[in-house]
This record gives sequence, structure tokens and C-alpha cells, in this order.
Amino acid sequence: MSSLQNLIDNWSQYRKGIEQGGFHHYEHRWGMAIDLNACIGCNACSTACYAENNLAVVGPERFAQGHFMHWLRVERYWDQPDKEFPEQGASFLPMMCQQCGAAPCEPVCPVVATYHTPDGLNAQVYNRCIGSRYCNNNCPYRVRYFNFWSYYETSWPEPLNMQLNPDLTVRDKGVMEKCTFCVQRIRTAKDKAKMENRKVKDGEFTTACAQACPTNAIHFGDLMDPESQVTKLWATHQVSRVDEQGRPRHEQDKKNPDLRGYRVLEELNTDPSVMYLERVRETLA
Amino acid sequence: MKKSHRLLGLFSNFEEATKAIYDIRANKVSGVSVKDVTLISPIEHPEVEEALGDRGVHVQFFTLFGGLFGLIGSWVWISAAQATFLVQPQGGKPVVTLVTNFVLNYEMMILGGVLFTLIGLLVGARLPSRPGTLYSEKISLDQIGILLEVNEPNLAPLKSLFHQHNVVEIREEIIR
Amino acid sequence: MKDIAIHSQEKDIREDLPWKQINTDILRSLDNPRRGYWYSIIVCLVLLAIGFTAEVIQYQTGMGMSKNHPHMWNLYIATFIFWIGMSHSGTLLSAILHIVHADWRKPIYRFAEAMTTFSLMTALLFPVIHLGRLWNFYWVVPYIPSRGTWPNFRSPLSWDGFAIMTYLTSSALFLYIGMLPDLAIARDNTTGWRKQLYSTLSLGWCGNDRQWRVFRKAYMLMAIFLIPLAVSVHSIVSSDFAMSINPGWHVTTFPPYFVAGALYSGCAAIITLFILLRYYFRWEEYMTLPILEKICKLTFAIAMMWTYLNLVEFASVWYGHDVYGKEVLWGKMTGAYAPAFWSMMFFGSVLPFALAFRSLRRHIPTMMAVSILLNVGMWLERWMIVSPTLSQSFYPWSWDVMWPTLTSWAIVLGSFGWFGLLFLVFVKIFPSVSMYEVKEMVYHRKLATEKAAARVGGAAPAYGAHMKKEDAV
Amino acid sequence: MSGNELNRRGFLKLMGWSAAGAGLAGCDLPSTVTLEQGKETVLSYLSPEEYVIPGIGVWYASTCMQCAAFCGIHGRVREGHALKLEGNPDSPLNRGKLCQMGQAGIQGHYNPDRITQPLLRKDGKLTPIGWDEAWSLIGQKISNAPGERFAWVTGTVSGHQAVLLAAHTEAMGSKNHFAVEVIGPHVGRAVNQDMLGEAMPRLVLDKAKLILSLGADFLGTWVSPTHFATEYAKFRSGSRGMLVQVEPKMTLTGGNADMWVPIRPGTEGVLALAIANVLMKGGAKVPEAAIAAVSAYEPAKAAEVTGVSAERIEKIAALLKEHSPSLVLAGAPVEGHAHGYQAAAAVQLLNIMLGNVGQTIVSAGGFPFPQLAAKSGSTRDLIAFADAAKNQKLDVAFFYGANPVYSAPHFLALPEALQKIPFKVAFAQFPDETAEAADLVIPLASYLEDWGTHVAAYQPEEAGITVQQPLMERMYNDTIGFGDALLKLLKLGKSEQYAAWEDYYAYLRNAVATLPAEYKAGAANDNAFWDQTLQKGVLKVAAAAQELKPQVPEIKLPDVQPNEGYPLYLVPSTQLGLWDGRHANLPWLQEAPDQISKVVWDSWAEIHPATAAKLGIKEDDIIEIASEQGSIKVKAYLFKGVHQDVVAVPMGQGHEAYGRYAKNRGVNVLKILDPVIDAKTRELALYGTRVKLANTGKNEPLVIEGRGNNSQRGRKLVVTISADQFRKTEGA
Repeated sequence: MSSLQNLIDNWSQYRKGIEQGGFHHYEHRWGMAIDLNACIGCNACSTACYAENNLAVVGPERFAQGHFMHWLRVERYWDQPDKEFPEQGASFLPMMCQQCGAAPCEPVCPVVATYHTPDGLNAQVYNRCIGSRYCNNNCPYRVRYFNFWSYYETSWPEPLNMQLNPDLTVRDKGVMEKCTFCVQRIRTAKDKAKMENRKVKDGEFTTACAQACPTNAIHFGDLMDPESQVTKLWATHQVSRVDEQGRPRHEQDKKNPDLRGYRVLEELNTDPSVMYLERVRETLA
Repeated sequence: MKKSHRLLGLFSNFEEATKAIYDIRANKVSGVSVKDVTLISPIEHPEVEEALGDRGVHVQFFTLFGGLFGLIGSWVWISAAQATFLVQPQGGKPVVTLVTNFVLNYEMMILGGVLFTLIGLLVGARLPSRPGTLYSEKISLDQIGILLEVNEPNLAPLKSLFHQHNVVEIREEIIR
Repeated sequence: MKDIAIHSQEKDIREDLPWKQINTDILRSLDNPRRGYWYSIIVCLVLLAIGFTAEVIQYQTGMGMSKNHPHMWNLYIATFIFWIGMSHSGTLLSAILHIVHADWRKPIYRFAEAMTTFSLMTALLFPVIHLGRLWNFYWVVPYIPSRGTWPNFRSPLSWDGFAIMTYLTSSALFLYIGMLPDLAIARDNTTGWRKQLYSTLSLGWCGNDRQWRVFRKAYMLMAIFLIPLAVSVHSIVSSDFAMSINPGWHVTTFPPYFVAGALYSGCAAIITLFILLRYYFRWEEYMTLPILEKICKLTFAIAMMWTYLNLVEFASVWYGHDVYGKEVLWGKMTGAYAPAFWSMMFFGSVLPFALAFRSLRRHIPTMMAVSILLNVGMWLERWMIVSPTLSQSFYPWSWDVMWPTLTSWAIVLGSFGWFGLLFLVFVKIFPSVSMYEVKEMVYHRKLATEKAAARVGGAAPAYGAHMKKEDAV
Repeated sequence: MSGNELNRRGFLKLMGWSAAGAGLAGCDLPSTVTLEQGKETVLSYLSPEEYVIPGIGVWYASTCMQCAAFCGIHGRVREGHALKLEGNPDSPLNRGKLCQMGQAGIQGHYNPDRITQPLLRKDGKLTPIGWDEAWSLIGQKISNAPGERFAWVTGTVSGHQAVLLAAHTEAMGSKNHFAVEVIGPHVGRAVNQDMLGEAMPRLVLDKAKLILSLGADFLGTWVSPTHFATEYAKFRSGSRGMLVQVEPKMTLTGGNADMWVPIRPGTEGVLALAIANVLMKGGAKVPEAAIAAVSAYEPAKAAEVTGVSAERIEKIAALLKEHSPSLVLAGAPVEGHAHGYQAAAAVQLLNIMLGNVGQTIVSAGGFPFPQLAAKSGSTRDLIAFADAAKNQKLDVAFFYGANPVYSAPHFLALPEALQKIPFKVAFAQFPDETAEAADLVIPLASYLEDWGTHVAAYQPEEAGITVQQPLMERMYNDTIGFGDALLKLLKLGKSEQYAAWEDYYAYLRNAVATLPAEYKAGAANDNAFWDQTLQKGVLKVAAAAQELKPQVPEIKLPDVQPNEGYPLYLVPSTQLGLWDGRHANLPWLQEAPDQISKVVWDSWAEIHPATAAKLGIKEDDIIEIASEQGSIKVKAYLFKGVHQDVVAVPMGQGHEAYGRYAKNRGVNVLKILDPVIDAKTRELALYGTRVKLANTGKNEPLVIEGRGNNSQRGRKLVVTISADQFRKTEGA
């Protein structure tokens, strides 16, 4: 009955989709800006992620089957197939969970193991996950990784297991996992801020990948904080998640098309939290 | 007023059985009305049943109720559940997603309808029950039975009526 | 010419079939089938054992036994759709034909409905088998939650749950209710524990007019419900794909496409089982060639419908400027899956033309082969829905071709064993041809022919032609 | 278990010291840790240290030893476990950043294949022995070994370890210290020394408008990658410098070039001279000594030799002319030939001609403590050591931080040579090939458990000494820090002046305390200064600025000789990851895809599709690469990023020992190198090997990440815009 009452009371609120700005009032909206002009594809971010997030090392056989676990992968594309040599080098793309605002992975999970947090993250609840893998099927970026085996049996032989980060779990077979924007670091920072009752300051912490990146290609911060570096970057490049009405914004809305900001596969309206800045190359004869 | 005897006539010829009922209907036997007749047949037998006159069926109301119950009930249930289980609006969708809920309501409507139809059937057909002592295997094979409850005096004329319509077998018992 | 003349007057069923014989013939299936029946049972048991072992291994070691990234779904889901499809003809056809009073349905609908129920029970296994942590499968069920956690009512997967449970319940009830009078017959003609069983199941049905009237109405109502239900069920299964955003899945024609496919495979399966039962229980009298022909024609029609919907799907992808979709389609046709794809097209769209030829339709062995091949084709169709899209989705970096592992094949085989077992046990315990309705059929057709005869001046017989003289004592 | 308890207590004690020295650089919740607490003297452990709070990570500064760049690191420690390494923001080298090798250092520390106790070779097998036995054995062996027949074989060493090591070598009365390092600008150092007067001048990347790099993989494996990567970021921002990379096989740096030019190996020098030639025609001034060489190479001629079109050469020259100041770098491909020195000199000549010296190449200044400066390893020492061993010049050899048995090519016949050294001691952390060949193995503490100071050979703007402190208690009680080991050796050698220090920690404290006052600015006393130093992790030292006086030697380049029998050049490519093979035992790096080929857990041979087509080789074919010195079988990887005359195989795999992750995986390309040696510097010419290919007919798929697709298939994943547009919108 009380739940029925609740339904009636908040009806209008509960009917708000993202088009109406959504039901949710965000505390933070963690986001990234990745500068492909700076990224050199050195893979430091990926390894840092392994170290921070207890990612399993699967070994060659399982890697060959595609059972690898790198939440953050550095993709390498060759864009001049017709040329005899790749004369402008490679295109590197660090790809991790885009923490979409309208994430295709979320609504399809039959048990709500993946949901949207007040921080604007796509949280994956390992305990709740039953491994239907629908979320991965529906992820256009294919950045979710499934525990096909009980990796803990093989990946951390004594005493390698002593390195495991106690701030987060080691996942067992049958659950889906993915980049969390180092949610454990976010937690720590928020707790600390709470203890000192203040808001989380920009740059007081960052994700493992951003911290490792030798060229500072990866910027991490709170898109709700107008002062944060990320917010400014997004603004400078005229990329934003939502317009004044809180409706999703698109690249087409960019006033100055020369600016480098874009979001991968934006046309799918997934509203990613990661903005990429276009790669730059000289135009040489 | 309570009848004293129960009488079952078995016919293997359907036309004759029908005729017999029409005779009863025409009050050939005093004190025996067509309302007392129960027709027992191995197969669905609309043309014979015509003879019994119009006897109502009420299953459809059960069905209607069941359907509505499923539809509305599930709608309330699911929406309320969504409203109380506040994981954030996933994929930018509202908390209460009417469109998708309707799919479920549709299914629940059918389920409700079907289940209540079943109940309707059981109630309407008075099932489960016992076939009764007069019941004969022949009926489930290929004979039609006409079952009546009559008083002592009407017994003999009724039997003779059955015999006119070359009844195959007559079974009777005394109700106490 | 001559034989055609003969055929043309050939009846769906002998009209002077004595009712006693009907009872005995059908009830015979409850005790002495041919030896072939027992062989089939053994085969099914073996398959089931294989599948079960594989499943145990997979349970112990993890899903890695059967899948790889980015192929999060594969054989299991494909086979799931396949079985759901199988379940579609039985009840749906029986319901439709019942409503339109097509009485040739009567000798065959019972086992068809059984097929529905059991293939559903088989289909249900697959979503569970395919879960990474299947020991938690019940979390999908909306039981009253202790911690306020409900399943996700938005997820097509949970719709599946609802739809399939509804369908299973309804079709099982439809089957059962339709069987009540026959259970009564069985009760009256058996002894010992069987009598116990049947008298309990028949709920003491005695066939009085009240029961028949209510029965007629209730049965009809259920039939009416079952038609939209069946359609909705497979549309919902299709929405597992249509509701996703993947190229090649996110297609509006999927629901009808799935339903057509379902009817198709269902009809094919009916033909197979029709032939099998006819053989097991010597039911040439009931499962007659004319009826077989009718099903074949129906199957052919549906096959053409399916083909058409296929073409529509391709066409719509072709005309839309959706790069991703096109790439998937092209990949299907030319890529690693091409062989599977083209054999699907062959079995699904070309082979059915065999059903267009009378001589073939009447040739039992051919029909057996064809019907099985049709279903192979339909199985391939399901696979071609699931895998190519996953191997060529939005993100080129994770493109990958995946071939099923032995484990998954074993489990798929096992499912056939499981279905076969359920079905065979059913036909052994329950009358899988509806006796009372065959009687009706015989009776009414007889009357019809008599009327016709009377019109041309033939004399109607003195009494019910449905019984031989000597039966009348 | 109780043993572990003791460890924990021992750990706390140790931390007590270092925190009494407040060695911590920060922590998750600093509000719970104050310097004040740190300042207290060691407490009885009946009451645990307050700053060790369960669930709270504490950060300690230290130094990364994964390569010779010696970046500063912060290590996160929780409940007495080191958990995660990050860059040290105070380190001028890496400015808080850390490459993947640095990240993976922690896996070396926790590696399951570490040596945990002294091992002695008894009837052919290494068997555990006690410390006393070990030391007494060493003592007796070295006491009766004449000095000059004793040798140290190490990797690059610096700081106080170098001091003690030198002291010990001297005390032994020996001069044999072989510092072995495969990857490094060995020739380049000599060239710089001769032409600029400094071996390691400072490079100002961000000041350059154009970087012409001839195979210098400064983002990946050249000199100080992480440092240069941070500089590169600046170089690319704002007005955005241009990067032109000329090399036989695409390196990580090449992958980021605006213009990547493949060139026939060994002809880089010619290219340099040809460019100089064009510049000269353009009026640039050429130093006397070089005129002959420069005018000898018209672009047209050079084009034939190098395989780089004359237009290209002129284009590059033009670009250099437009973009001044520029920076021209010579990397391993330039150095790795018999004429490596000449070629490198030719490249350096360009800098001098373009007036980059003093602009983008400036003096690093003299390091105030020469005794601490890095003794950079080289391949020359590897060869020298092999010879010494072969000619039975050695009775006792000590190994540390180098794996010559793995690195030495067949032609050096090192394994056989080692047989001729009666007593070989390996100070090792892992059972690598060299340790396996040793008679006695002394188990070392990992660099996260040890004390030390390091001085990078390449010093950035602010020169400094990076300090290494333990992040946690030793994993294994029977391991010993290298510094402690050296002290022990010196004491065995009856060197009285070292008796004063009970351990290396004490020695270091004293050493730091005795630094001249000007370095201790702001510190109340020696303890306070020690605290600061540990906390910062780096001790800045002012290097006296100097002037670079360029001078040009005579440059002579030989003509390339075609080799019918062995038509192709072998490029033993290097990779930021497995490096020279020392990281092959770290699972993270094995599973981290190679930046360019994206192959994991294996060796591969990069071949240009055209060449492959000629030889009938398909991807994943197992091919045999044969040089005069031997052959290797490896899977083919067709790749357009190599010159047609080149087959490139990465170093790092093919270990015969070195633990479960490294052993029997892939091939060791170093083994089949030809005996080509740079005439001037006696360095091994890594790129001078000629090979031929044969398809074995077998094939086996490489494990490649993202095998699915190497092209974006028209999706908008990575978008590329022109630099002009970039400058228009963001240019500074």
C-alpha cells in the first residue's frame, strides 16, 4: 500500500525520462577528456589499471579465445590501407567504459545488476550479476568483460596475490565486470571530503590511468563542478552531455565544428561521459 | 419436493434418444419435465442438446474478470514495485516505464484470463465430482444416456417411453 | 488419371470406423508400441546423458567452456529460440483450426499440443544453462523480495520469463482440458494403478450435458486466448534482439519474422512426429495421408511466408543507409558464416518446394527427411540471427568469429534427448489421439455424406451408422 | 604463520625507522598521519605505530629500478603491503608519471619465482645452503684470488652502490668492472663526448619546432622514455612541433610521427649527410672536417643508397630549414652498425649545422658528485667480459643486475666461456640464465625492499639524486639488500673503514648527513634533512652550467655491401615492456599488447607484405630466420611499418630460465646476431646482422589483441585533423 501511495505521490517525477532531464539529481558526474593529440599509445594506463583494479592475467591460450580482462585497452588502427607504408603512423585510442548517461547496457539487465549511480556512473553490482551477458551484447563499445573462468585460481600464484588491492574485490567466474572510473578512489575522496565537510576538490584524486599517463592525455574530473579542468575542456571544445533543458546534446550542436571534441559513436545517443579530442597530424606531401 | 428414484436410459441410436427427449418435453409422461433430464453423451452433441432447450453457461464472466484482474493487477503491481525499487532510471529511461510494463500487463491479462476460465470450467461443470453409481462405461464408448430423477408413480410410464425408443439398457436406483 | 480419380474421392478418415475400434486402437498406444519406440527411448536417454555431463563440466569450470568474447551469446540462445519456435505450431494451429472448425485437426492436435508443452519445457532450460551463475537463476523471478530488490521489468529477458511461463501454463491447461473426456475413456477401459491415475486426472468426467456445454465454451475461450498469446510470446523472444541496439538485431520486422519462423519449424516438427507416431502405434487409420498432405500444404504456405519476411528484412537493411546493418548482412552472406547462411536459405526457402508435389507429399520417407531438414534449416536460421551480429557489431576492434565448442554442442544435443524423452513418455501414458473428437469427426462426416446421399436419393440407414449391428444388443 | 607474525613486527620496526625518518610522502587520508607522529623515536611494538591504520594506505617515496632511467616513484602501502606504484611528482624526471614497466615493478617484488635463500652448486645442482656457509665460501674464494683475476659484472649502477662497488673492486685490487646494458645510447654517448664535450647533454624537446628522429625511440626505449614522453606532451601542445621519424622498423615513436619514413638499415648516416648536402646548397655553413663527406652525397645518390626518394630528402631538409630551432636525434638503428659512430656523428653534424646546439641541445652541467654518477652499461663491456672469460683471465666473477648469458649472442660463446671461470657468484633476485650458470647464488631483496641512491645518466633541468627506500619489510628473511651485500663483502675484505656501519641504511644516513651544507637548506638538523630527503624521494643538486663546444671529427661512411646469401637485414627491435628481456617474468607486461603489433605472450617477426608475398609467407606462418650465426623459428606478422629489406624481431622473449612466465616462450633474437662491432667504440652492432628467411610450412596463430580489425571501417572512432586546423583553434 505504502508503495502504491509512493507511486501516486511521485508519479510525475517517476515518469521523467532523459528527454525531460531524467528523474535523477546527480551529486557528481564523473567524466573524462582524452586528448588523442597527446596520447602516444604507450599502454601505461592499461597496466596501471591492472595494478589498481585486480584485473586477472589470463595467459596466452585464454587470451587467444578473447577471454582477456583489460578494462582499459589501447586500440591501434591503421588509417592508410592504400599506402605502401603507414606514413602518418598509427591511430591510438584508449577505450574504456564510457559511463554513458543513457547506457544501453543498463535497461537490459534482467536483475538490475548494472544501474546508474548518483555519480552518473554505470555501476556493476558483482554480487547481483547472474551472468546473462545481455549488457555486453548491448554495449556498442564492447568494453564489458566477462569472467569466463575462476581466474583467481590461476592469475595470482602466491605471493602475487599480496599485491591485490584490498579496496575492491576479486571477481569469480560468471560475473560481468568493467571499468569503474576507479570507484574505490572516488569513494575514498568523497569520504575524506565528508570528514572535512567540504566538496571534493578537482584534482585531489584521479583515476589510475590518468595518474599514470606520461603525456597527460587522460583528464579526469567532475562534470558537475564548473571549475574542474574536465568541465572546462568540455566547454572549450563545445561538447556537453545535455542542453539547458537537460536534454541530451549532440555533436551537431557544436557551434565551431573545427574544435576537436567528440564522443565515440555519439550517433547512437548513448551520451558517453568520455570526450575525445581528435588526433592531429601534419598534412605533408 | 424430493424425488425417490434415479433412472438412466442408455440409447445407442441418437435419433431415438433425441425423440425420447422431445416426448418428455411434450409431457408425454406426466410429472416428468424436460428440466429434470440430464443428457450423458460420449461426444459433444449440440443437435441432441437442442432438445433439452436453452440451458445457460457462465464461464465467459469468469474469463472477463480474470482478464481484467490480470491487466490492472499486474499494472499496479509492477509500477508500484518499480517506484519502490529505486535503482536509478536506467539508460536514461523513467523509473516507471509504462511502455515496457504494458508488454507484461498484456501477458498477465492472458494468464489471468486463462486461469479464471479454468476455474469457471471447474465451477460450471461441477468438477471434480464422481460419475455416479448409474454411470456406465458404454457412455464413454458410444451410447447416449438420459438421466432423470422421478417419483415412484412416474417410473413405469417413463420406462415404457424409453422402450418405445428402443432403449438398449435401463439402470435405476433409489435415492435415499 | 485413374489414380487421381481415386484419390480425389479419398477421405481424411474412414467414416465407417466403428467407435469401439477407435477406443481400442488409441488405447493400444498405452501398452504395446512397436520396438522402434523403445529404441527411440534409448537414443534419447543417451543424448540426455551426454548433455547432462557437459553441463556439469561447464557448471564446474565456467562459461569459458562454451563461449568467447565478444560472443556473449551463441548456441544456447540460438537453440533457445529454436525450441520456443518448435512450441509454436502445436497449440497455435490447434487453436486456430479449432476456432474455424477445421475438423481434420482432430486426430493430430493432441500430440501437437504435447509437443508445444515439452518443447517449451526444453526451451526454458537454455536461458538458465547459459547464465554465468545459473545457481542464481531465480533472481529473475519476481518473488516477493526481502530487500526490496525486484527483477528489472525493463529487460526483455525478464519479459521472456513472464511470457514463457504464461504460455507454458496456458498451453499445458489447454492440452489437459482438451484431454478430459479421453481421460474418462481411459479410466473406463483400464484397471489397477492406471485406473486410479486416470480417474483422478479425469476429475470424474461423465460427459453430462452441463459438462459438455461448459467444456465447449471454456475450450473455445482458451483457444481464443492462445492465439494472441502464442504470437506475443515469440514477438517477445524476438525483442531480446529487436530491443537491443545491435545492427542486424535492431530490426522492426523481427517479431513477425520470428513468429513465421516459429510456425514453420513447428509445422515441420508436426510432420516428423506425425510420421513417427503413425509408425510407432500403427495409426494409419487416423494419421492418414490426406491429413499429412494438408499439413504439408500448410507448411509450404508458411515456408513461403517466412521466405518473404526474410527478403523483406534484407531489403529493408539494403535500402536503409545503415552502414553497420549492411556490414552485418554482407558479412552473413560472404563472411565466415556464409556456408551456414546459404544452407539456411536452401533448407528454408528452396527445399519446401518438395512439399508442393503431391507424389512427394504422399511418400512417407521423403516427408520424414524433408521435415527434419526443414528444421535443420530453421535451427541454422536462429544461429544466423545470433552469431553474425555479435561477430560484426558496432565496434571493429572486437570483431571476431566464433565457432561453438564441443561442450555447447553436447548440451544442445542433450536438449533433443530431453525433449524426446518427455514426448515419448507422454505418448505412452496419455492417449495422443483424441478419441472423442475422432468419434465426432467420423459421426458428423458420416451424417454429412448421408445427407448428400439422401439428396441424390439414397436411403438413409435405419439406425446410427456409427455402430455395427452386432454391437447393438 | 608465527614466522609471518615476526615479519610483521620486523616490518613495523623497519617502518618505525623510516617513519621516524618520516619517509612517507603522503597517504589516502593524511589527516590521520602527521610528521609529528613520525618524529617520535621507535616505540615498543606492544603498542603499534599509530600511523599504521588498518584500511588506510600510506605513500612512501622511492626509486624505480625497472630501467636505467631511475624515475622517482611513490608506493602505496597498506597493512604492511606495497600495493601500487605511482610516479613521484617531485621527481624532475617523470613528474608523477610512470610507464608500464614501472607499474609492473611490483610484480617483480611479489614474483612467485624469486630466489629466497642462498644456493650453492653441488654436483651440478643449485641447492640451498645457510648464510654462514655462503659468506665463508665467498670469503675464502676471494681471499685466494689474485685481484686482477676478479671481476664484477653488473648492469648500470650509480649512487652509493656504485661507490661501494668501486671500493670493493679496488679493495680486491682489480680493475674489472663490466657494466652490461644491451639497450642504451652507447655509441651516442661517445659521439656526444667527442663532438659536444658531454656524453649526455640535455635535450629541450619542447623548445624544438621540429624533431627529426633517426630511429631514436624516445617515447619507448631511448634513454629516459617517461621523461621524454612528458616533454613530448609539451612539444606537441600549443604551436605543436612536428615529428619526422626515419627508421627501418616503426617504433612507438614512429607510430606517433607526422611523417614516418622507412629507410634501408645502415644508411641513416648517408641520409643525414644528404640532408646536410641540401642544406649546404641552401647556404648553411658546413664545418671544415665534414665538407668532403657532405658534398659526397647528392640527394639523388643518397636516394639509391637509402631507398628514401630524393624528393623526400629535400622535403625533410626544407622542413628543417623552415622550423628552427629543430632537434635531430640518432637512435639505436643509427648506432647499431660497424660504422655506427660515423653515422651518429653525421647525424650530430646536422644539429651543429642547424645551430641546434645551445638551443635544443644544452649542457647538463657537471654533476657535483662524480663518484655517484651513473656507470652506464654497454655492449662493449659484454664483449670484453666474454673475451676475458674465454681467455681464462678470470677466477672469480660476481654478477649483479645483468643477465649476460641471455644477452650474449652465440658468437661470444659465453656459456662455454663461463665454464672457464672457476667461481661465479650471482647476486640475483630471480633464477635467470646467469644465476642458473653460477656456482653460488646470493638472493637479493627486491628494489621495493631495499635502500639505495641513484643518479640517472640522463639528468633533466634540475639534476638530482633519487633516493630508494623500502616500501615494506622483506618478503623473505633470507634475502639481502645489494648495498648490505657490498658492505658485507667489504668487511670480509677487512676494509676497516666500513666496520663502523652495521648496515647499508646506517651508511646511507651517514652519507646523506655528510653532504655539504648548501644542500641542506631549510632542514633543522641532519635527521630533519634525512626526513625531507626520504619524503621527497629526490635530492636536488645544482649542476654547474657549462657551454657546449661543438667540434666535428672527420666523417667517413662505407658503401653498403649487398649480401646475396643473406639478403635481408635483421632488426632486433626493442619494446617498452619486456625491454631487453629483463621484464619477461612479469605477467602484466607479458599480457600487455605490444604497442604497435598488439601481440601478447610471444615473439613475432615483422615482415612487409610485399616481401612476404615474394617469399610466399602468410601471417602466422612459422618462418625460419637464419643468419651465419644460427637460426630462430618464429611466427610471421605481416606489417607495413617495416622496410621491405627488413625483418624485425623484438628482443625480450626466448628465455631458457627466469621463472614460469618467461621460460620457453618465443625466441631470443640476440642469439643470432652477426659478430659486427662498431669500429670506433667496440660496441656490438645490434642492427648489423644479415639474414635469410625460409617458410617452414607450419603455421600457428599469433595471439593478437583486437585481431578483429585494424581499420576503423568508416566508423568515427579516431578522428584525425590537420595540424593547421589545430593551430588555428588551439595554437599558442
